Amino acid sequence: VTPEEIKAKGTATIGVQMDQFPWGFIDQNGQNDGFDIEIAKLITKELGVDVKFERITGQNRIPLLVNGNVDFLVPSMTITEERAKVIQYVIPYSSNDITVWGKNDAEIQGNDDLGNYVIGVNRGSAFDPLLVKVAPANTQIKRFDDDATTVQALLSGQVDAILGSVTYGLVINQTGNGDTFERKYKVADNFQGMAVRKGDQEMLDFLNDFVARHTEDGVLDELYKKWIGSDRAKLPTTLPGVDFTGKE
Amino acid sequence: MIRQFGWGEFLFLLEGARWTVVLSLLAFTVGGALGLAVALGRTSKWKLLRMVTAAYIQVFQGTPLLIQLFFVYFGLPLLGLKVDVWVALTIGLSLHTSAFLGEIWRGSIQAVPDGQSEAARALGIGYVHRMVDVVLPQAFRIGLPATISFLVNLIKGTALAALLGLTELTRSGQLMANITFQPLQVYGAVALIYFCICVPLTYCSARIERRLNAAR
Amino acid sequence: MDRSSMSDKTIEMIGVNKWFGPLHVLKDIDLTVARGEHIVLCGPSGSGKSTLIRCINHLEEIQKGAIFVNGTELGPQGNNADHIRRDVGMVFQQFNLFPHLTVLENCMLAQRRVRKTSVAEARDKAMRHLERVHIAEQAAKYPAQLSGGQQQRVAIARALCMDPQVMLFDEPTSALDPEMVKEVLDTMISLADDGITMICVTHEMGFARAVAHRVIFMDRGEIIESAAPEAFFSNPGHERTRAFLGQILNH
Amino acid sequence: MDRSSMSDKTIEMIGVNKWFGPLHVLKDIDLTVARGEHIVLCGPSGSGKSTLIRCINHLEEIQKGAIFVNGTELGPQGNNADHIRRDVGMVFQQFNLFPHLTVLENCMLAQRRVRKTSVAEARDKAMRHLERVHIAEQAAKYPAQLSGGQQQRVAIARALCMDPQVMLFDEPTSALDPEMVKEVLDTMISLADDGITMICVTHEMGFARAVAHRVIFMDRGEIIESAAPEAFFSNPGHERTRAFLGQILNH
Amino acid sequence: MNYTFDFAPVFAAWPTLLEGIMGTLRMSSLSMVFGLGLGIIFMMMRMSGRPGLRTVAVGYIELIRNTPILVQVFFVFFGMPAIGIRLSGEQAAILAMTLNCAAYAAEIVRGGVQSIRPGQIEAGRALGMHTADIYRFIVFRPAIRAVYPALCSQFILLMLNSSLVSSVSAEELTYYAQTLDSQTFRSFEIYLTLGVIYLALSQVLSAVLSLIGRVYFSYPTK
Ligand SMILES: Nc1ncnc2c1ncn2[C@@H]1O[C@H](COP(=O)(O)OP(=O)(O)OP(=O)(O)O)[C@@H](O)[C@H]1O
Ligand SMILES: Nc1ncnc2c1ncn2[C@@H]1O[C@H](COP(=O)(O)OP(=O)(O)OP(=O)(O)O)[C@@H](O)[C@H]1O
Ligand SMILES: [Mg+2]
Ligand SMILES: [Mg+2]
Repeated sequence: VTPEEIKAKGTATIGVQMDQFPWGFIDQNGQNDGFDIEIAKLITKELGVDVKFERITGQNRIPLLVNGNVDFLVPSMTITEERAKVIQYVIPYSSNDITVWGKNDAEIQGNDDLGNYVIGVNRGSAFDPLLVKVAPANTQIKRFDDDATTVQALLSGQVDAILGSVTYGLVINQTGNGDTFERKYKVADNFQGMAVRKGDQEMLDFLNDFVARHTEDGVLDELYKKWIGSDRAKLPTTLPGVDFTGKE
Repeated sequence: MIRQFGWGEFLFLLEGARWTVVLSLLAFTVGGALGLAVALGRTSKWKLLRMVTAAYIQVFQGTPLLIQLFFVYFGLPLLGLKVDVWVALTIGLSLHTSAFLGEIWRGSIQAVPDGQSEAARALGIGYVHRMVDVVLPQAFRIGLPATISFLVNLIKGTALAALLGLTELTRSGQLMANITFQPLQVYGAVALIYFCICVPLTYCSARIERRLNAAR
Repeated sequence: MDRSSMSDKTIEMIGVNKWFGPLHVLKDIDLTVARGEHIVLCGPSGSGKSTLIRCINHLEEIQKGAIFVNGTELGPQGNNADHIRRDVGMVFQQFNLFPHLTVLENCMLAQRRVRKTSVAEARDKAMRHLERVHIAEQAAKYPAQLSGGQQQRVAIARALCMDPQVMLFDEPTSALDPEMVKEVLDTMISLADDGITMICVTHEMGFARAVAHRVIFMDRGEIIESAAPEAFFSNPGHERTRAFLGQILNH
Repeated sequence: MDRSSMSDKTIEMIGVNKWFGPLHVLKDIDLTVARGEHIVLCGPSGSGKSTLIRCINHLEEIQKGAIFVNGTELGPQGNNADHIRRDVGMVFQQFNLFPHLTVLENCMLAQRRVRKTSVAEARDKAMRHLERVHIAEQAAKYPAQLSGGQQQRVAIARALCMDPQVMLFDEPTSALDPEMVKEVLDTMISLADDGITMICVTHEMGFARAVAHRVIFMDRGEIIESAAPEAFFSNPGHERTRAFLGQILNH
Repeated sequence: MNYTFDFAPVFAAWPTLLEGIMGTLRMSSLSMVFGLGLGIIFMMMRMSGRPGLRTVAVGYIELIRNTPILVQVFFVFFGMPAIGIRLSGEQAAILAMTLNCAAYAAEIVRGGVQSIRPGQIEAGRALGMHTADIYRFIVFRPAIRAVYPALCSQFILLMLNSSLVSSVSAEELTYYAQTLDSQTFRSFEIYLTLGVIYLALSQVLSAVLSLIGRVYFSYPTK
């Protein structure tokens, strides 16, 4: 689709992930809320159309986009080279440091220590392939369906440590487990991007412009501070192996 | 900032349960009609029809519903057929349901003693009335317990609709678990709701079974 | 009935052969039944008696030969089967009443669905025939609530409701307790008095003596002997018939 | 056997009463059976014949009265039931062979599990009794592969393998085709010649005449008449007996 | 849609998929065996004369049959550590599937036992056999035979449902397939292959079960 087509329709169908607290979740009133949601609303406001949210999951978001069930994605989805072969990324709009969390007594200082422990990760997220890449080959990896079960696996002692979003810390603290578990180290930057179908050049240009403008005017920084509670890092506009221009 | 699992969260689950019920009814009505056709095909006197329906049952009973749904929703568009979520769910669940019900009902039709349909034939009653007035009413009673226990499984099976983005009961549970990070409480509540939806059915089935046994 | 008056053929079987897979169960059966004639068919288990009468209303297909009922030919693929079944009533060993319908509904179903009779008319006729078999007061009950003998009488009434010209009976009393046999036999005897054409598979030799015009003995798919009852019992023409009679009469 | 020699009591029923819920099916039954005596029990359907013999080996509980078998009392809660069942063999109308076991295994099972006999011994005895009922050549077959008459003979052999002193028969021939009745009756007659104690529910009056020392007629839970066969058939003492005999002998 | 199919990454991963197949077979066959055994125990409790036992059995059976297996797996995996029992994903999956299978098997087998004519039990009693022996030697084989088709389809359903235990990182077929999916994004190819494998597995399983049935439960009947 193009922005013009969306304007003609009067509604934009946007894929958002609702099981990613605090990026996207359902609030007390049953409404969609979170960082991604506000951004999606901002986009439709600029387009002058209504918004229709399609709740996506880690497993179906790419097929849903490729098949045209949604117009574009505003997911908390990590930009990876593999995914970039299938879908078209917009330049990064947020970041989420990939962090290892573990039991206090687990001696994990860096990637090489992972091999001595059982590590949990959210399957279908970008954390999974990253973990496979950085951890020693003999690492025992346990994969779970979503963030909640991954964190739960750590809390219930089924795994020694988990690799994932920096926001897991919010959860660990707020469930009263801050004393038993701790942040170990940062594994990597994690740049997140919206995505459109390959070939939707006008849509891509529009969104690239959107991200650039609101990085400029500080709107994105403000939202990030509001939801994630820390400052938004300075984000790159190019990444090796990923094309943001739609021209290649 | 993290929510606790409380009353509002429970209501959210109930909202998801609404879809579970709608989906089950949909699958059961459409799939049931199709299943009857499959059962009649399986018991027909034409060999070709029997073979086709047997193959149909094999395929749709032999693959997980998850994969069937995936194909209808994500696969058909590859053939240039874009399907709406509800159309896809109706097709996917109905194929699945009709294969299972077809097989259950085939068994019940065959469990009606041959003498019954012979007596009807000897009276000159044609196929349609023989089925409608003589065989099916009896087969229905025989197949009811199995049908209901399948229905219970179907209700639980509709959880897979989450794959197509529908927030039904199980998916609501996952969402809530990811907001409250209290999976055990959330899934306990989910189980409770399923239990409340399903238990009247199993209760009916037990009663019917008892009545049928007593009638013998 | 005077035998000379039975010139008119109701059933004619010519060179009928039937196989179940490799099993040859009817071998060149030739049989003519006159209007109003009563035939008793007997023979050892597995000799093909049931199969023979089931062929007459096409509950079984035949592979060779021809069957005519009232002058209409029954084709091998069952052409005319529906037509013929209207003229031929059948009563089974296991009664085969429809368990989910009341006695009255059992008797009305075929009238309504096949003859398209009105409800009132169908009910009238059903009640008439139920009275005839002395069971009208049970009309509202379900088959499972009746004794075997009563069920069999309902089965007879059900067949009669279609005004058949021929009645086929396949061991109608052999599933019954000894005491109930009599009430069913009495009903059948009263039918015989009406002059309806009957073919009855049975080992009730008293019944054969009382109503049969002819007794036919079958063995291994063949008709071995066919004679009037007096001759049949007193002086069977074949060794096998004699052996069989010895078995069933002597204990 | 000379009647005066049967002084020894094998079975004694004293004032036996039995109810099924509100239904009073056995009313003050007094019955003594001497060692070696053969009794035929008859009566209309539902009169309590089966129930009576089933009480003897405690397949049914009694609510009042006492039953002694070989001098051992069968308590109302089934005390001594296991002990008594070893002395009492039973043959059912529906044969009740175990369909998943061969004929030989059917005959060996109880020997192995109850008497803990060795395999070889159990097989020997089973084969002996199968020969006795003329069916040893079918030992490796399954029940479903046998005719009804053969199945019933196996059932008899199975019971005999436990060396019972008493045999109970509950309408052993009434589920059989007419032709097979004779082979089973012959087997039973040969048992009678052995001097085993027998109680047999049957309507085969020829059998009663041939082997019974006493024929007992029951109606509505009571013993109405008990007499030697000659007297029983030629000159029944009660109206009900006469009516019943008229029913079962006259068709 | 111009989607070009590319099965190369799927086929390249065949050792992983094979491992998944083995996992699926291992977990589901163990659960079938244990589930049937446990199911028979629950069935006997349910049919016993003691109201206490009956209530426990009915409660168990209804609880399991009316809640999703996914939730059951969750409780075993995440809930049991709270009482000090920590099972691996695979152990938890086997335990949950066994508990699940037992509830269904109990009901199915009960139908079989009830289909046995009382005359069979009476014949055993008349021969002086004890109740336990009567069940063991007379009732069970014909009872299971009577419901064997239903039991087999329950087993096949169990095998297909084992795809759900991937959510506690039990390493079966769907687990590996989804992992593969998140690495290659060849969803269609992966799901197509997965469908074919499950179809083949269910065919093989039903062939094996019917072979077992032919050996253990076949004797001529009329
Ligand atoms: N549907 C069938 N398929 C195969 N064989 C059959 C079928 N029906 C009957 N037969 C066989 O055909 C032969 C004749 O059977 P039929 O029932 O006509 O005998 P019958 O004389 O009526 O015996 P009975 O007195 O036992 O009823 C038997 O050997 C029987 O086993
Ligand atoms: N298990 C039972 N529960 C309730 N009533 C029963 C039961 N068994 C038998 N009866 C009733 O007890 C009465 C006597 O039955 P029984 O079987 O002893 O009669 P019978 O003389 O053997 O008859 P038949 O000749 O039909 O076998 C009948 O009225 C019967 O309906
Ligand atoms: Mg026959
Ligand atoms: Mg009886």
